[in-house]
Amino acid sequence: MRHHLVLRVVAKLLIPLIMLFALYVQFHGDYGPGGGFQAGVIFGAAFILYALIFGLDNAQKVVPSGYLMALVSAGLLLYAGVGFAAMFKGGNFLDYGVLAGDFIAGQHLGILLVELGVGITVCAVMIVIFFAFAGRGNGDEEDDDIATSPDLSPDSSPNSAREV
Amino acid sequence: MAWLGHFNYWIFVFLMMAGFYTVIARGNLIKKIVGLNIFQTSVFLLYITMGKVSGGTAPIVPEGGSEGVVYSNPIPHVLILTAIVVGVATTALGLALIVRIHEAYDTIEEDEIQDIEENANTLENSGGQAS
Amino acid sequence: MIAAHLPALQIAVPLIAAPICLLLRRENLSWAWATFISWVVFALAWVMLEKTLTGGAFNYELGGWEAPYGIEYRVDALNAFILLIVAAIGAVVMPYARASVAREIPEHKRGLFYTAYLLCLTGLLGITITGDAFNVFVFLEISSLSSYALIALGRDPKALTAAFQYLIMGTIGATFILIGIGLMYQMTGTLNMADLAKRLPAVEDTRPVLAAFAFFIVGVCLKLALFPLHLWLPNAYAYAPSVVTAFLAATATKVSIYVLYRFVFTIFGQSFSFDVIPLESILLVLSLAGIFAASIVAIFQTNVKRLLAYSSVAQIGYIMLGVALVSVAGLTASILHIFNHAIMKGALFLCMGAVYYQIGSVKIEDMNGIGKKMPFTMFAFVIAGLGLIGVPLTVGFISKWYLITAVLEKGWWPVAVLILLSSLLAVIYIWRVVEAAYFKAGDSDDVVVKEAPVSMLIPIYVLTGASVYFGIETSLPLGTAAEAAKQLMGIGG
Amino acid sequence: MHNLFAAVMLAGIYSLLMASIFVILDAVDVAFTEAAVGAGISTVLMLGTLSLTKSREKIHVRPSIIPLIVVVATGAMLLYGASGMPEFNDPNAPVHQHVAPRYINVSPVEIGVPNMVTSVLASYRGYDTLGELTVIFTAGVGVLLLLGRRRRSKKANETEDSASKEPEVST
Repeated sequence: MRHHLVLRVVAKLLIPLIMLFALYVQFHGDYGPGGGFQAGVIFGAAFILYALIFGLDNAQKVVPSGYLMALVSAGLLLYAGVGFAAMFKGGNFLDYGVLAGDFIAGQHLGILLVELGVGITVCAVMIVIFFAFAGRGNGDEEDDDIATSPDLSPDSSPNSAREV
Repeated sequence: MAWLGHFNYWIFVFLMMAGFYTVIARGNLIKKIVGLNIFQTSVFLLYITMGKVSGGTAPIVPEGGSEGVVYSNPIPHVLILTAIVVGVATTALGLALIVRIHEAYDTIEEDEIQDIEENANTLENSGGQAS
Repeated sequence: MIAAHLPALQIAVPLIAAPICLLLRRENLSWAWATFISWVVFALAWVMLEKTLTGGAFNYELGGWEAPYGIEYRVDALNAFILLIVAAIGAVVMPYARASVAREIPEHKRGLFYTAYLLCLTGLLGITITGDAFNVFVFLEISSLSSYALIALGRDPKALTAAFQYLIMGTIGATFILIGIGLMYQMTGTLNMADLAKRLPAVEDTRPVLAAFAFFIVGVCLKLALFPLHLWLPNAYAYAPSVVTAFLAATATKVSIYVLYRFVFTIFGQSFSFDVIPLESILLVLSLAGIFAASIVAIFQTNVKRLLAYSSVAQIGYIMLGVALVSVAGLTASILHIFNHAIMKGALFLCMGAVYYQIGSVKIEDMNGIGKKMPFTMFAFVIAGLGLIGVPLTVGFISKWYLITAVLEKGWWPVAVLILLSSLLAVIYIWRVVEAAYFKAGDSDDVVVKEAPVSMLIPIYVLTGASVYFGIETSLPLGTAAEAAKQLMGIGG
Repeated sequence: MHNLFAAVMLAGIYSLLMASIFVILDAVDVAFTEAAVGAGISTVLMLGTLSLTKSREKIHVRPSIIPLIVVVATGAMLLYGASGMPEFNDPNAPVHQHVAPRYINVSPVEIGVPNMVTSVLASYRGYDTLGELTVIFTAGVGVLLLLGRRRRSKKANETEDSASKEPEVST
C-alpha cells in the first residue's frame, strides 16, 4: 500500500473522524443508540484502517503490544472494579446506586464507568485479534508453535508428532 | 390470515435451516463458520421480532417527554446485543482455529483433513491393534 | 461483609483474577496467582455448601435489583454441591499444572494458558450459580470459548481439528439453548428461573413451549455429550493438554448435566417433562445405548486418553440413567455419580498426564512395563480404575450400588442386569492398560523413565485418596446428593 | 458458490440487510451493533483468514441426506413451535406484559437514562454485560493462545531467554 496516495490522504482524514464518532457513540449511549460495545468496535476499526493503509508495523508502533494487553485487561478490571466498589460501599455486587450521593447519580456514574470499561476492552480486543491475524501473514517472525509443524503428512514418521 | 401474522417467524425458520444446513453439510471450514453466522443471526431475528409492538418505536425516550408513545420491548434488544458479541467471539476463535488448521494440514476441507488424520493413524497403529 | 456477599465473590473473584493474571507476565507468577485464586474459590465454595446445608437455599440480587427485573443467584444444596465439585477439581489440578504445563505448552503461552484456565473456571461456576436462564447462556459461552482455546493447545495437530469440531458442535448446542430460552421467554415474558417455573405451567401445552423444551434438551445434551451427540468429546479429551483434559473431563460435562437437572426439574417441572413428554423413555434408551456403545468402543482404543474419554461418555450414560428413573433414589444416584465420576476421572486423567510427562505418549503399546518404572502413578491408576469398574470400597461402587437399588425400586430388573454387564466392559478396558503396564515387558534399554515429580503425584493421590475415602465414608456426598435430589423432586427442602 | 471470497462478501451483505431489518423492528442498538460487527469486524476477520488460507472451495460430491434430514426435522420442530406463537406486533403478547413494562415505565425515572436499552444493559442486567465483556476478553485470550507468537524483537538473538519469560505474545 506504499503508493496509494489517495488512500493515504483519505485515511488520514477519515481516521480522526472515525475516532471522534466512536467517542460520540461511547458517551451519547445514554441518549441515543450506541454504547461501549459499538464505540469499542468503531474505535478498533479506526486502528484497523490505519493498519491496513500504513502497514502493520506502523500500527504496532502506535499501540505497542504491552500497552494493548494492559488495555485488554483494564476494561474488564474497570467493570469488575465498579462491582467491587459497590460492594465495599455497602451495596450488592454491581449495585451502582450506592456509588454516589443519591441513587440516580450513582446509577449514572456506574453506567458511565462500566460502558467505558466495555469500550476499552472491546476496542483493545478487536485490535489484538486483528493484529494476531495480520501478524500471522508476516513470514518474518519466529515460528515457535510446536503443534503447527506439519508433521502429520502421511509420510512423516509415526511418532514425530508426539515427541516431547 | 394467521400465517401472515407469523411471517417473520417463517423467515427465521428458513434462515435457521439454511445456516444450520451449511454448518453440518458443507465440508469447507470457512463455509461452516459462515453458516454458523447465518444460523446465529436467524436467532437474533427471532428475538427482535418478538420484541416488536405494533405502532411502537425504539425504546428511547425522546426529548420533550413521552406522552402516549408506545415503545418496543427493550429486553430482547439487550439479550441480542450480548448474543451478537458472543457470535463475533465465536467467529474470531473459529477463524483462528482455521488458520492454525491450514498451517498444520495445508487444507481447509474437512474430508481431506480426515484423510490425512486417518493416514497418520494407520501409520501410528501399524505396530499395534487397529483402532 | 464477606458472608453476605459469598455468592458474588464466588464468581467475581476468579473473574477479576483473569485479567490480573494476564497482566502478571511472568509464568511463575501467573501460575502462583491462578493456584491461589483456585484455592480461594474452593474455600468459598466450601463455606457456601456449609451455609446451604445448615441454613437452606438463599438468593443474591446482583446490582440490588429484585428478582425478575435484575439477575439473581440462587444457591441451594444442588448447585452448592456442583460448585464445590468444580472448585475442588479446579484447585487440586492447579498444583499439578505447573510441571505438566511446563512440558506441554510453549513457554510464551503459559501466562495466557492460566488466564484461560481461570476464565473457564469462572464460566463453569457462573453457569452453576446463576438463577437467570439467559445468564446460563452467557457463562456457558465463557467456559466454552476458553475450553476451545485450551483444547487446541494440545501438541498433536489433531487437537486443532478436535477443538474446531467442538467449537462447531458446542456453538450449535449453545444456539439451540438460546432458541429454547427465547421461546420460553416469548411465552412467559421472564428470564428468571424461579419466575419461569411459576409462569410456565399456565402455558405448558402451547406449541412454543414444547418446541422450547425440545430445543433446550437437544442443546444441553450436545453440551453434556449424551450418546449419540457425543461425537466432539473423544477427540477433544484425547488431544487436549493433560491438565485441560483432567479439568474438563471432571467438570465441564457435569455442569451441563446440572443445567439439565435445573431446567427439567425446577423450571419445566417433572409433570411436564415426564408426563407430557416421555423424556424418561428417551433418556433410558439413549443412556443404555451410550453405556454399551461407548464402553465397547473404549475397549478398542489404543490411545489411553481416548479410551478414558469414551469411558466418560459411558459414565454420562449412568448419570443420565439416574435421571431417567424420575425418583428421589435415582436422582440421588445420579448426583452422587457426578461427584464420584469427577474424582475418578480426574485422577485417571492426571495419571495419564504424568505418564505423558515422562514418556511423551499415552498409547497402550508405549506403556509396556511402565508399572515398574512409574509405580506410584500406575498404582493410583489401578485404584481409580477399580473405582470406574465399581469395586467395593471405592466411590464407583457406591454410585453403582445406589443406581442399581434405584433401578430395582422401579422394578426394572433387566436394566439392573445391563448395568452389571456393562461393568464387565469397564473391567476389560481398564485391564488392557493394567496388562500393558504390569504384565508386558518394556524395552529395558529404553530411555530411563522415572517416576513423575512429587508436585504431580500429590494431586493424583489427593484424588485417588478421595476416591477411596468417599467410598467408605459416604455421609458428605450422599447426604448432600439426597438433599439435592429431594429438592429437585419437590419433596421437602 | 465455490468462490469463498464471494461467499464472505455475501455474508457481510446479509448482515447489513439484517441490520436494516432490525432498524425496522425498532432495535436500533442491535442494528448498530450488527452493522459494526456482522458486516464490519466479522467480514474483515474472514477476509484475513481467506488471505491466510485458500479462497476457493473444493467441489465435492458429498452424500448429504443425513444433514438434510436433521435440518428438516429441526425446521419442522420450529415451524410447529412458531405456529403457536403470539402474532407479530401483538401488544398483548406475554413478553410485553411481564417485566418489560417496568423497564419501559419506570427505568427512565428510576435511573434517569432515556435509552432503556442502555439502562437495562448496564444496570438491571449489568451482570450479563459483565459476562459479555468476559466473553470478548476470552475471545482475545483465545485468539492470542492460538495465533499469538513470541514477541518479535529486533534483538531476538541475544534476548531469547529474557523475551521468552514474558508471557504476553501479541502480534
